[in-house]
Amino acid sequence: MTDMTDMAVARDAAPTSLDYDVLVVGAGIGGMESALKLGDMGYKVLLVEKEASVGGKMILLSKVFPTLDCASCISTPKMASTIHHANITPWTYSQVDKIRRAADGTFTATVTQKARYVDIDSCTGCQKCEMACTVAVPDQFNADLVARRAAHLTFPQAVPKKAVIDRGGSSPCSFACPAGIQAHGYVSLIRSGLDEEAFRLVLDATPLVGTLGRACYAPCEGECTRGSLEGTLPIRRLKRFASDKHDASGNDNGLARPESNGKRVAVVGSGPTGLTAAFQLAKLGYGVKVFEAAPVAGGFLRLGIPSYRLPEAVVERDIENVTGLGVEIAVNSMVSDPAALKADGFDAVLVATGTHRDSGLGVPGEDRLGVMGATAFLRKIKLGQPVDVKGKRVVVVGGGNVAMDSARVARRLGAASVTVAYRRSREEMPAHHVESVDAEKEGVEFRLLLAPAEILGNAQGGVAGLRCTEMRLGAPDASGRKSVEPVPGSSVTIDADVVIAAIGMAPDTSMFGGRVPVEKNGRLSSNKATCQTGVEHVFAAGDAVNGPTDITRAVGEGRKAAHQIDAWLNGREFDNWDDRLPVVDKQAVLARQKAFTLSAPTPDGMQLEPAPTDFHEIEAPLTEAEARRSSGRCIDCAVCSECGECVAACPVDGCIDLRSTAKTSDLKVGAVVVSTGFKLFPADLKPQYGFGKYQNVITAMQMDRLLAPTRPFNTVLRPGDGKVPDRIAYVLCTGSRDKQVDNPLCSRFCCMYSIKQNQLIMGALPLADVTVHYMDIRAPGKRYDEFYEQAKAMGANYVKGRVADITEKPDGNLLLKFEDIENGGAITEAEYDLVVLAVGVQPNRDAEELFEVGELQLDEWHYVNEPEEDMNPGQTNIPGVYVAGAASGAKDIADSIVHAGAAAAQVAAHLERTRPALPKIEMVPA
Amino acid sequence: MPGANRDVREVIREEAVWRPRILAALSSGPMTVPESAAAINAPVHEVVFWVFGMRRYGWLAELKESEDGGYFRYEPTGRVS
Amino acid sequence: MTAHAAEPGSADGFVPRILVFTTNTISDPGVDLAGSSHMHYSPGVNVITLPCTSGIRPSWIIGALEKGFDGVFIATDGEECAYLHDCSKRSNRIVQTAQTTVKERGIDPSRVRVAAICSVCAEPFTKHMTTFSAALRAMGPQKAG
Amino acid sequence: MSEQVVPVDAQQVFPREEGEAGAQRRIGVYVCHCGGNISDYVDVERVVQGIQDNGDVVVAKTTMFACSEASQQDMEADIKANGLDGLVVASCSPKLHTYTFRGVASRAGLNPYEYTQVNIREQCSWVHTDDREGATHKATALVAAGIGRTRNTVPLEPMVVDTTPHTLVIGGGIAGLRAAIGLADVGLKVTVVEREVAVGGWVKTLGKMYPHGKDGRVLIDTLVSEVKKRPSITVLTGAEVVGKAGSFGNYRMSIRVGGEGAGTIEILVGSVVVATGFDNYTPGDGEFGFGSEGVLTLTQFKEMVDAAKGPLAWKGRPVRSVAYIYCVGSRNTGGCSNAYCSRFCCASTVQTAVQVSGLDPSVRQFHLYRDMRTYGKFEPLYTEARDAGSVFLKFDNDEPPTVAMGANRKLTVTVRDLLTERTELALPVDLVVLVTGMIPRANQDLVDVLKVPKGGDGFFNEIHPKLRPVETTVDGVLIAGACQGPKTSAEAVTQALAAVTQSAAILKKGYTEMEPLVAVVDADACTACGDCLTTCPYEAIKMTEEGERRFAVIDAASCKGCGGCVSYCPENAIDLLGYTDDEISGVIADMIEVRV
Repeated sequence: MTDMTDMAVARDAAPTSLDYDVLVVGAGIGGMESALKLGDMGYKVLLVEKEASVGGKMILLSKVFPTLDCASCISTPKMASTIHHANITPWTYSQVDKIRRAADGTFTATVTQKARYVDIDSCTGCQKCEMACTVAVPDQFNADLVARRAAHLTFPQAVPKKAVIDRGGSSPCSFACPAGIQAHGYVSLIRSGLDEEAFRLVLDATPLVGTLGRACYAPCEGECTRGSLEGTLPIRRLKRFASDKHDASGNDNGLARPESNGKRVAVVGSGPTGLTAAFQLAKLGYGVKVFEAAPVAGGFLRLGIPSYRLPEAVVERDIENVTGLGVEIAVNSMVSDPAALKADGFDAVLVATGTHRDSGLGVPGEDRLGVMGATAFLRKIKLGQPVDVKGKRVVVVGGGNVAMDSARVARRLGAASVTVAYRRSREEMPAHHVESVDAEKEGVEFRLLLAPAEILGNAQGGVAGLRCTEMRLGAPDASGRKSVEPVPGSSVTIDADVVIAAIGMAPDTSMFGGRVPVEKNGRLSSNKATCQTGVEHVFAAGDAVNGPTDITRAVGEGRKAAHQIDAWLNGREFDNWDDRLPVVDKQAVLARQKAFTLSAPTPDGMQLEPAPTDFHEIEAPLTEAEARRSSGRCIDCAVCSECGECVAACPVDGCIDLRSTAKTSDLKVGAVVVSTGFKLFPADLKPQYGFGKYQNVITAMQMDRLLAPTRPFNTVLRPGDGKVPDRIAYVLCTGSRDKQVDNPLCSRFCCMYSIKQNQLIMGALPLADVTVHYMDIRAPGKRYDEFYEQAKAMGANYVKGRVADITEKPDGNLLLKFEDIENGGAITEAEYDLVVLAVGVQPNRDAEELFEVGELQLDEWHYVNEPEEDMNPGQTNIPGVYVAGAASGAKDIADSIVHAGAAAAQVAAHLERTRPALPKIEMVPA
Repeated sequence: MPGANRDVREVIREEAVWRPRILAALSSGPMTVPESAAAINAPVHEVVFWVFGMRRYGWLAELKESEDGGYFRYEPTGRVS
Repeated sequence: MTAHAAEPGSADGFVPRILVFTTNTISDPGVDLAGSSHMHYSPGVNVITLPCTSGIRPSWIIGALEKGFDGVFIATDGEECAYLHDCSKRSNRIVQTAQTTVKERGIDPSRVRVAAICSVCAEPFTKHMTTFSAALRAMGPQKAG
Repeated sequence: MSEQVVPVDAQQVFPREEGEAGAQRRIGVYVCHCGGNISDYVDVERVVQGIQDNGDVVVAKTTMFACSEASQQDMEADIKANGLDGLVVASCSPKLHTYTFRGVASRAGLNPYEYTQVNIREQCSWVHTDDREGATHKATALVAAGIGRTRNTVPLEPMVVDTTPHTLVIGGGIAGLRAAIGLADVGLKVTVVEREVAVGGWVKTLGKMYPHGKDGRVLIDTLVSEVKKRPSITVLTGAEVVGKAGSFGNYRMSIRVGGEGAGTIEILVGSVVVATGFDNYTPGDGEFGFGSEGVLTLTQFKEMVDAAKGPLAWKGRPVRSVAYIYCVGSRNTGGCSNAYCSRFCCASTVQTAVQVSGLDPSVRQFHLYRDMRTYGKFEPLYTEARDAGSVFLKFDNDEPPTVAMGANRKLTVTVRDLLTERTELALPVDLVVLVTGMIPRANQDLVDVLKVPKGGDGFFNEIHPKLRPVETTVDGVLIAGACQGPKTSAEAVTQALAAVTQSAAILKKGYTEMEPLVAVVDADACTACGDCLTTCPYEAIKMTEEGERRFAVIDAASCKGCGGCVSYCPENAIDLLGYTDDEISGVIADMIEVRV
């Protein structure tokens, strides 16, 4: 024994201010006991528990040996005392990241209180969120025997009885969406048949639900974790499904006109940015008027995207979501001085005029008849104005989406041929891959590595052809894109009657005449984060600021602009509108499952003809069955899908806040109790017993759950088919006393809990036969052996000898091959309905992670070492750090509690040695 | 019952997808788990997860005293969404 | 979270009033769990919570029946009682005393029942209430006074 | 009134002026919607209408969330503005918000025990979702009953008992010594009383101990030197506890100090740690050959092995073979009456066998056992013994081994081995070691003084192995070590430290606070019949005299507040505060008042 009077810390070095006298890590039965006793002594205790409830493993048990007390009845009063103790600060759903020992012998602990997304003060524990939640995951507190929801109460007797939402971060699909739409959310709603709710979830972000369901390039699908399996979910089409379903239902969109807040905002431009901003501002009560220079509202959606991809009616329907809130849209209304709108009563102005000016080719002959810009070309078609390409040879210059749209429109208009000339190779083409492939399927020809050099003319002043320079690929540039360089002296001519230049778009700011600041590149100048321009009430956003992007980005810009305008008008600081959680690690998501079942991806639904002649929509909607099946493939990457059903179901406003964040603090403590408990042996490490393979081979923890009154099934049923088992076998020492699995130790309590379960089963299922295959029955505690004799007297059958292996019969019954040592030792076979593996204990290696590598000494079996177990149980190698309960080795509940009591005595002695003057102990208030 | 075992997480996740089918099957009368599995043509051990997930969240309930050859029968409670 | 169909009320609208004694740490949480699991029993059931059912005065049971409760149910802690190892015995003694007295006063002693209800006994409690309620309905109202 | 009894101060319990008794109360009632969890199934407005004209109700409101900050502030303001003297909140289970609303009351200057929680969620709205009318009636009845109860509440204050920061440790074995050091280290004074002339107990007699190979004699020496370093520890050897008076927190213990001219001293302590240890089972004459030459108990054999410097010898003859017979005196083996398992002996025996093999690897060792209970981290010892050549044979308790002394003075052990097809084996051996277990120490005098209950096995009984593993039904009297049941030395030390913790938990602050919800005797009604005296396992009830009058009195500090005594009083003179006859009878009457 080391000298107990003089520890490494001298009395003089007594620390002055501690946040807590003791940090107790883990609120299982050991941690609670230590905390309670130290609290009773008057020490201030911080109790940190990683789960959302205190109680550890004991609260999950049915009854406890040898008294057959109800585990819940013994645990819950202790749990309540712990939570309400005046000297204990319980931090549930929190983790200790690191503990560092200071020179003065105190410790600094870094503790993270994880976000539970539920306000612990206002949650009433009513579980409405849980009932509403659309994500089902295995319930670890029911040993994976049944589902729970992402929003859930840890278990019925949780203390504190507060919900928690299981969130790993943002799902990759949702995180990928520049518009901030909860893709995972609507997918999980559709999976649950909540199609209208799915529509409304998207509508919460943008009015353009039907539009995005068709014309979005779906960055979500590019990030879908299923993409690395058999292929992405058709996330965009699921959105269209919800939108179509809504339209067909005749439901209103659920948005009531809000009460006016008395302020007005003008939006210049009715494209996706302007419409989304107008919609969001109108929902906040602003009076919004949208000014649109064109004769129709919708901007590029209405003037740029061909109808076979996005029918006009869909856009118009989406615009009704905006006008339905009272937003006025004035078409044919060019605004030349946005700032001046203030005089008309607008408190703020958003300029979102997009990019409607084509970039020129900059080659000779560009002014010939038959040469046109792509945007102008598409706009004419959309406005029903005549464009003469029928029977003509059309060359489209460029490789972007607009080029593809132009080429495919030209095909539909009856062009004799349509050729896309692009200066790089197919790989570099900026158009969405599907677009170029589909264009090709529709008979568009691609001529690659050709750069326009001159437009050749004919006698009538029209176009005769496009002369190009051949290009070759060079080294990749900084962005990784291969550079191109002309092949000197090369020249290729493509015959053409019409040349459409689709090489870029830029904002048209001519009408502002310099009254809105413009960057050198012609784009509007505004702060990228706040959207504010140099004129404080004028904001600018979208493609007019950023250059051409795509719809989702434009929608995101609209949301951002609305958020910041609202902030500015209310005198708030500008903040980041997008406060999504970090994206989850896809590899970690994939690693959660041992295997994935691959199912054929949903067909893309494209109905392409080699020579299309009209503008009917080319993509078929998902059928109901396809929608359910494909949404069912979602793997709930972030667990919570952010579908919002819990928020809607929660009776307390603001109680569920999906935007809350974790909080990390550094705390100074005088001593530490490590009560991190143990882990159960993973039964699949004994493959010969078939756990995980045979449904009716379960672990003893699962049996304890089946026996508990809060059980997952309506009684003890076998999980393979829900049958009441008649013949039940126990395999003791699963993972214990077994060098094969590197655990030579006895796990101490498996014999006893098995005997307990034997008795409970014989009580619950009077007809059932119970047979226990054992090595030695270890019942070495007070009243334990008597308990064993009692089980034998009740009729449980104990057979000495190892079980060699287990095989499954077609009816789910199991054949056990075992030694029957006491009857001659022959290998015998017996058939059972259900086999229970009495799994043993493994060390919880979390304990060592609390400290610097190697700092906390472990024993040879990786339990926390007690170097002086004989004289100083609970003491570790680090002065001031103590261990309580099964973290130092397998212990049953009674032994854990006594051990935790001993650890508390050690802690108190340490604190007394190192801190002579304790502060006055306050009276415990009633 | 023997056959490919899918990951528990995957099976449990699909509860919502199978729920309408199970409810439809039970609309013609209470069934045991194996009967439900046959009715919706799904593996019985997977149906166990869905039936008990649905029971937990109030879609289904067992008929009292309905144990028949070791199996209970389950019926819809009327929860619709 | 299982929904249980409530027993139908009898045609004459007689809903037996049952007084239940529970204990703070064991049987009352069990009764609460029936609620948070959304199980159903008769609204005639009213609960009074005590530290331990061995603290019940027989006069409370007798008084309740005489004043108009149709039945009294004592939900004891059974073996889990944290105060008294012989809690069950004591509670049973109280029940027997009460039963003897009510019998003398012409009240059916089976209007007093006792059972162990632990902190997770939501289902057993619900069953007890349902069967007790049915039994009391069959007996008819216990006339006040 | 005898001085050790701490009664609840009458002023504390009944502070209202005489004139006010039965006067109007001013009660505030809040009925919670719980955001629909209640109001969807209970018409909360009607509940309020139903009770607002109830005589003493001054404020009656519904609230969306009673537990919300805003609602709490509202209640506080109402209490102050209206001078409320009672608060009723009808919302969820009291398990969730009792502390919340007690806090509201306290902050507003209202005694927290004047607050009543009515559960209309878990026990009303949620179980009657199918019957709004019934649920509303019931909720009204429950709230009315809550008001009725509040009408009879009295302000209570937590009881404070000053405690003496001094612990008496009975027994100077390893548990008692370690407890003494632990107690001193947390700042308590300690007196150790040891019956023998020297401290150290059984461990002092042991050499190498499993599993760490520590020498028992060294452990005890270390502890003794640590004790000597601590001036706050007094050790009395050759002394015995002969009397106990007073109650928890303040016991007066009488100790007879030994030797010639023995006298009795008295010390005042706050708690007592009983660490009186165990005795070794002594086999009966002829039990497994006991009494024959060469048949030893494990204790005797262990002593011999510990002393050995080389190969073992018995009576001058080398020991070439040993048979160990396990469970002698335990698990009813061979017909002994002890049903329990002695826990320590399997590991101790295999460790001894390993020691023997270390002295002489060629010794043949046979272990005749029932179940090898080298639990937990002791399992490798068993493996080590087998690796060192020990042979294990399992016998059936129905057919225990027999030991016979042959004509050649040679011992033969006969056993039917279950591990080898029940073969009957006759093993000629030099020594037979009877692996004897622990038995409770005979100390009836002490038991009579302390009144600590014993279990069926004769060891002291804890109140509850999980909730209160070192406490006994005698408040402040704790148990540690093998007096509670067989255990290893390290386990005894662990339990000793747990007892230190429990002792410090009640003594360290110098006072202890208790819920005031305790039983009280109405002295005027008490006829001193004595029926209640035996009903309290905590011995809180005593008879006292005041002048001519005799009556029972309940020590508030010892009372656990269960009410177990209430029903035994033929005069109905005992009431449990918080659950008085007035309160509960009132509640019952009020409940029935509202017709369904």
